[in-house]
Amino acid sequence: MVKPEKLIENGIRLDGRKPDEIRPIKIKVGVLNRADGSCYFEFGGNKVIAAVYGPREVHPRHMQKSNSAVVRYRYNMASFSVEDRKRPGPDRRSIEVSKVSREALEPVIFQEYFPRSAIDIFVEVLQADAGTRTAGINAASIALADAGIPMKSLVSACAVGKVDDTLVLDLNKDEDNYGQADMPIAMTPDGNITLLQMDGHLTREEFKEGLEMAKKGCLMIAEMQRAALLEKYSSLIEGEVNE
Amino acid sequence: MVKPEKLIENGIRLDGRKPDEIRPIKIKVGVLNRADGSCYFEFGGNKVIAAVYGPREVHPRHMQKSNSAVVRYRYNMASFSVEDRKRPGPDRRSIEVSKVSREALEPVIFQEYFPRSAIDIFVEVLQADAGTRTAGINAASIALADAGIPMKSLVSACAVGKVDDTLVLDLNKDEDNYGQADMPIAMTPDGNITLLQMDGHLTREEFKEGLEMAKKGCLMIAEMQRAALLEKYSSLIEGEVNE
Amino acid sequence: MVKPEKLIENGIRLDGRKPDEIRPIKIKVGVLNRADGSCYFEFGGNKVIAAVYGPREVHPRHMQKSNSAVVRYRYNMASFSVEDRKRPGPDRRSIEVSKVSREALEPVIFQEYFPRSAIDIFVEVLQADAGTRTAGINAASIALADAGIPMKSLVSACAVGKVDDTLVLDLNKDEDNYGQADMPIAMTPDGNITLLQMDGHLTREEFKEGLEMAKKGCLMIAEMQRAALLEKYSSLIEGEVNE
Amino acid sequence: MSNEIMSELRKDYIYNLMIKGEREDGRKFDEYREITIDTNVIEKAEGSARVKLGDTHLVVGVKIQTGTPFPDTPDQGVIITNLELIPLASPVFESGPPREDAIELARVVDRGIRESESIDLSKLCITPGEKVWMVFIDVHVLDDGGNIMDAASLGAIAALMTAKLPAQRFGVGEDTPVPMRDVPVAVTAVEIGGTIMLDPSLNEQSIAGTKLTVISNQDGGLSGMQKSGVLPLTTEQINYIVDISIEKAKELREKFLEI
Amino acid sequence: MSNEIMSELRKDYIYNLMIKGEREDGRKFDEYREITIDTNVIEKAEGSARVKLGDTHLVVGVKIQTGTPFPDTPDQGVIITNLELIPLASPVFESGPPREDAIELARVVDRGIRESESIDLSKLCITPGEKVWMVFIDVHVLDDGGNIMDAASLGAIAALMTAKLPAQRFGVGEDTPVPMRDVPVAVTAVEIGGTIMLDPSLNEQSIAGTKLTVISNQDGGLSGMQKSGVLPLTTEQINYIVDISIEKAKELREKFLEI
Amino acid sequence: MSNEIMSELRKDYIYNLMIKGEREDGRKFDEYREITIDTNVIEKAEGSARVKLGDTHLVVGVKIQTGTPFPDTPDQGVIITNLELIPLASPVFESGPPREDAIELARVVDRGIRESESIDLSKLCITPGEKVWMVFIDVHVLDDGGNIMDAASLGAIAALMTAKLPAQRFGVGEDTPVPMRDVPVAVTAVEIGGTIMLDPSLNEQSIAGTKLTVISNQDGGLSGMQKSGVLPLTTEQINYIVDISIEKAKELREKFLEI
Repeated sequence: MVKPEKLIENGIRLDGRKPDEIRPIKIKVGVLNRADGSCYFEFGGNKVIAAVYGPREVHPRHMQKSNSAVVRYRYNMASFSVEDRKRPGPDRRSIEVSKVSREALEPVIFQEYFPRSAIDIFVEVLQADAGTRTAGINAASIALADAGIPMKSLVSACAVGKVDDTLVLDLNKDEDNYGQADMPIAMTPDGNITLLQMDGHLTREEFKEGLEMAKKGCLMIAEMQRAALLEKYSSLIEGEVNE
Repeated sequence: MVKPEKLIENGIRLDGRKPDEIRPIKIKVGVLNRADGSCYFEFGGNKVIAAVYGPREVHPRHMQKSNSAVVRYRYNMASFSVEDRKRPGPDRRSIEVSKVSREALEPVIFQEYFPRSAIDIFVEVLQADAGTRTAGINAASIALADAGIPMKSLVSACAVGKVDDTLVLDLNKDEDNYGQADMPIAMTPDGNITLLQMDGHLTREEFKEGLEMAKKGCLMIAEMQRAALLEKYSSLIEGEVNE
Repeated sequence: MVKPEKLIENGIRLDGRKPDEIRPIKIKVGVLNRADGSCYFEFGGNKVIAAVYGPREVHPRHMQKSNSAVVRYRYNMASFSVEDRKRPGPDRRSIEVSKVSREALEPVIFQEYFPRSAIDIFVEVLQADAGTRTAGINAASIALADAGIPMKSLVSACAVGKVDDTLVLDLNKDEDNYGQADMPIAMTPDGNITLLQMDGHLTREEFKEGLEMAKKGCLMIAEMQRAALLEKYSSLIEGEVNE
Repeated sequence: MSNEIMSELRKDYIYNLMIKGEREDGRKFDEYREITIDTNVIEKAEGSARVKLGDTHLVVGVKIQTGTPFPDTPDQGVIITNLELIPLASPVFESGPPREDAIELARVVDRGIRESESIDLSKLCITPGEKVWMVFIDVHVLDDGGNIMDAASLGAIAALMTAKLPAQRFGVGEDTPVPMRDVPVAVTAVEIGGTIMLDPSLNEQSIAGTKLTVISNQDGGLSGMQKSGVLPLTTEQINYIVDISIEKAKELREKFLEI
Repeated sequence: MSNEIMSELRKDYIYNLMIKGEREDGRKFDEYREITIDTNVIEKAEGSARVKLGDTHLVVGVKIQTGTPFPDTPDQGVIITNLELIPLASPVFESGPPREDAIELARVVDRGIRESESIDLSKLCITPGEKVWMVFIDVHVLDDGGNIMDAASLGAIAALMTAKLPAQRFGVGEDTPVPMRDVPVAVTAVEIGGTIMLDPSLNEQSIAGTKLTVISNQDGGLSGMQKSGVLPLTTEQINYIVDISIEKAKELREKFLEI
Repeated sequence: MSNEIMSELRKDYIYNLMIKGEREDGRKFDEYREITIDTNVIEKAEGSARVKLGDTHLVVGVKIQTGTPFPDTPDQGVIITNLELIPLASPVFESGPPREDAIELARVVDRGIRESESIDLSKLCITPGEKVWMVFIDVHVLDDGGNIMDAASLGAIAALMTAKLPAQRFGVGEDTPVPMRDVPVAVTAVEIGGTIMLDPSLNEQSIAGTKLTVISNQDGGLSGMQKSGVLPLTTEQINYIVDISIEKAKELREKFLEI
């Protein structure tokens, strides 16, 4: 796609959203059999799946921590998830995304409950459309809850960006390609920021305004995460009652 | 070589063989000093050498099995064994060949006699001419016996293929390149199939007929394997008598 | 640079040196904070830095020796140290240089004093101008002393070469590129040769003469190494007296 | 140790059922688990399919781009099949380069497509010796419930049958379907205590000493076979598996792959 | 165990100082350690800088050569940033391919240069679609005394500001400076027990739960941020760090990078 | 532990023999073990040789194909030497990428060929700057009985002397021999307790602290040397080894390599 002349017209973005509107979200909890917890998460054109295994034994042994669990996070893009086929396997970008995503979730996990063990989070991006790391964190947060890992709270993630000199929530691919700034954040429901990255150009004021906007996005997503988990567990309880 | 018009003329193949004839075989047992057992095996234009080490300690330790030996098999082609120089080191093909070759031999090895130890089989292809995996299994089987590894029986391997709509035993390079099907098998003398792969096009009937043909090939090879081992051990006994 | 017509004119080399003259040397001892010992060494256009860590624990454990220390040596060229950017990471050349450099230093280290431990030597080439391995050994020898590793003596290294049919000490880059032979050696002050490599063409007589010449070069360097260490330690003692 | 006890118990359980002519999930010996195939599930891929085969769940994506042909086949397109057993899909899979199981699976799926000549490679040629279509078939296993082989094989052919050559995007004409001319289907059997079972579940697979995959075509002919595992098979067992595999492949093809 | 005790003691020591409003080396919370920047220290490189930031010591070399542009940006040069945490620089660094810490550092330094548009990439184009300048920024850490990020960032920009495009050597005209149009500066803060400190020393960094790097430009705008570490930050903390980082970056830029 | 005891015993045994002027296999100190060289043993290779040197057994294959010259030597062919210590050849060799011993061996064999200018690289040029002959020398060690270096060096030169440039196959004229102009020979000595021995056996090599390889040419000049191992040598020892190596190389060349 060639850079469009305008990305926002009359306050409306090319995909019809208002500046502070996030893309449609679809959540399915517990989609995998082998994993201890899992979540399928669609965020606009992003399709990601997260699985959690653990607490379980750590291999190799020397990676164990004597007084807490080790949290590991593997973000991976399927070869077919992007326009031009991606070579399989980790690259520098996915290693960095894995690191900051893990750090976005570690603050809410009661790691000290599980010394010498591992909590493994795997996020596979089946289709990518700008915002895969936030989609992954949102999915992983639910998968952790689905796996029964004790957590202080959920974590929700959302990006804010600048497009045609306007701050907008949750960039899509074109806005990401042709926009002026991108800033993904992750947040606990009580407003603690667990992930913060920024690229592009923002004034000090835009940054502060953008941060508030992104926080609002996170709160909207948190609602949906809670609803999805609730739905799963109420259906489970229903199931039990029916038996 | 360009594809020849006919690969079989008047029932005779381009290299002068009849359809159910295997290529000349040359076997030397115990050709290496360092290995516990070894065998040099020529099968038409194929020249392979097999070495066996073990039972011996397993490294790394976590690969040990508590109630049986681990059998490992490394099939490797020398860089100069083929028309266009091969890059050194394992590739996907050699990893698959190593796996199925190992599985072709495991059924006859008394692995349970040697818990926590390894039996290592190394097969080097010095020259390749279609049929290297069968040549390797034939050589490895002898090298295992030469190493004194307790075995239920030898294993013999041979391919059958389809060329000019005719089933033929033991394809050579041109028949492999321009033929219609290739099916390598490995077999114990009592007819148990330990390796079976097939590529190309065979009718159900051709398959069944081909399988019988390949089994006959294996029996011919088994004869020669036994003869080679016998020769080595009779010469050893002679040597002892002469001393 | 195109090959110059003459590399030696009226007994003087292109950089103004006499045949048996070495390039200017600049030595700084103890330049790094984290390392146990360190040395910055300029040798003509070569700029290298050596660091020593140890004796310290060996990882992985199976590399331990029960009755002596393990000495490890990592020679590495910075990507920007050469005319055409070098890809980061070890290559076949640096692995060989690391091996012979380690062997050049092992004879003088009292390894048996530190069973089950490691002495790690790291040499980084920041700028290369022919003679990086000798510069590295010279630097490493000082860094070992700076780290307080017990040694029988220092080791000094220098190359001799043949240029325009003349033996010359300590080749520079052009002499290395367009010369006829290059022979780096390393030596203890009492004349024991701990590294010897040769490439190119030398008659038997040239070799013997060249070896003596290189030994003289090593002795000159040994003087400077001792002076640099002395300076550091006298300044340390002074510092203590002033306190 | 507990793993070994578990494995022993599981073995006994499956065995005892088998003797009574039963399987743990109530299937007949020659019956497949429930199969769902959805195609075009990944819009960014030129072709895609999600396959659920019992508890096994995977996605196959087909990416197609232009490239240079191999020197020895200048007028043919290129197929490259990749399969990874990523640690998301099973507690026993590990990160890192694909290991022998994944490589074997990928190569058998690849040969199934290639040797059956199901894709007309000569129609993937754009300019002989210079430019051809490169077809990348990537199998992404999400949940390992046993018999990945058949699921991957079904997914690969389903994804190919719905894939388009993206000629417009690469400026070489109009988009057209991938030129298919056969529909190979892989059927995998295991032998447990003398009994042959199709479509092994994870438990059945884990206690079976050997597997045989038979790939057959629309005309009932064979285009690929692979024995995998450390126990031998008799000629009778092999011939029996070949016979039922061809029938079962016909059934699966008609039910899931005929458009 | 002794490591854990040491770490506990160090933590207490830094904490107790912090409560008294002090740091282990006597600095104020928003004060940097002594900085020395020397440029053109590697003659073989097209640009270079040696940076000492307290005990941290590194060399940045810029190598520039011609190459092919990326297909999607045919008229732009290429910047590639590499950083290795070689075992010479710290007892805790290991040989082998760069690990996540080194990759994160390299990528943040790279984005600082790239996203600030400090280099005019279009002026690095020689022949559109065919030949462009490739700028390799290699950060060679020699001594890790904490806050490698800011030292690497300072070194990279200082090396670039003195680097030349070697046009003569590659036969494409006269040597010219690398076309710079901004001077981004990274400022890193840590949070320890509720207190924000700039330019963390190795000890401070090792006990801090989280770091925030803020990259700002000549106009006082932001061009990059990266939170790193396992503890969260509040909005107030973030806004405070952003404010002081922009001021501190101005100070560092004026003192060390204006020519 | 038992390994260390064995090694100690072996050391004593070889030492005690040495003091009596003897070697474990009855050879004189400057005597080589029995040598057999067979050439053209691999028909698929452009040149090949099988060398047996005592218990050491290896095959050298030379593959020759066309390729692009290095930019800095546009009118010269390329030689690439590779040697692997595969686990078939010794219980102490391991799978995986070549390690320092294998790399050192390959590089010394390579320099022996290259630095002696035994191959006229300019005659390997087909079209300057575009197409040259690439000569791959692959040493495949099958049995390590000590002194792989000399066996590999003999094998490499023997294989090259019988190798052909496959010009017909590559459509660039008639096949011709590889343009050789010298016959370098490597001779390796070890020092054990002050005594110099040529062609060390595996046992001798394993207890010797140091090895010196001397490569000399037809005119008696030197074209390569490599000291390997952790003990030093005196100037007298080195000069002595150089002298006997040149004589021994002459003998080996005449006996095994003159056609």
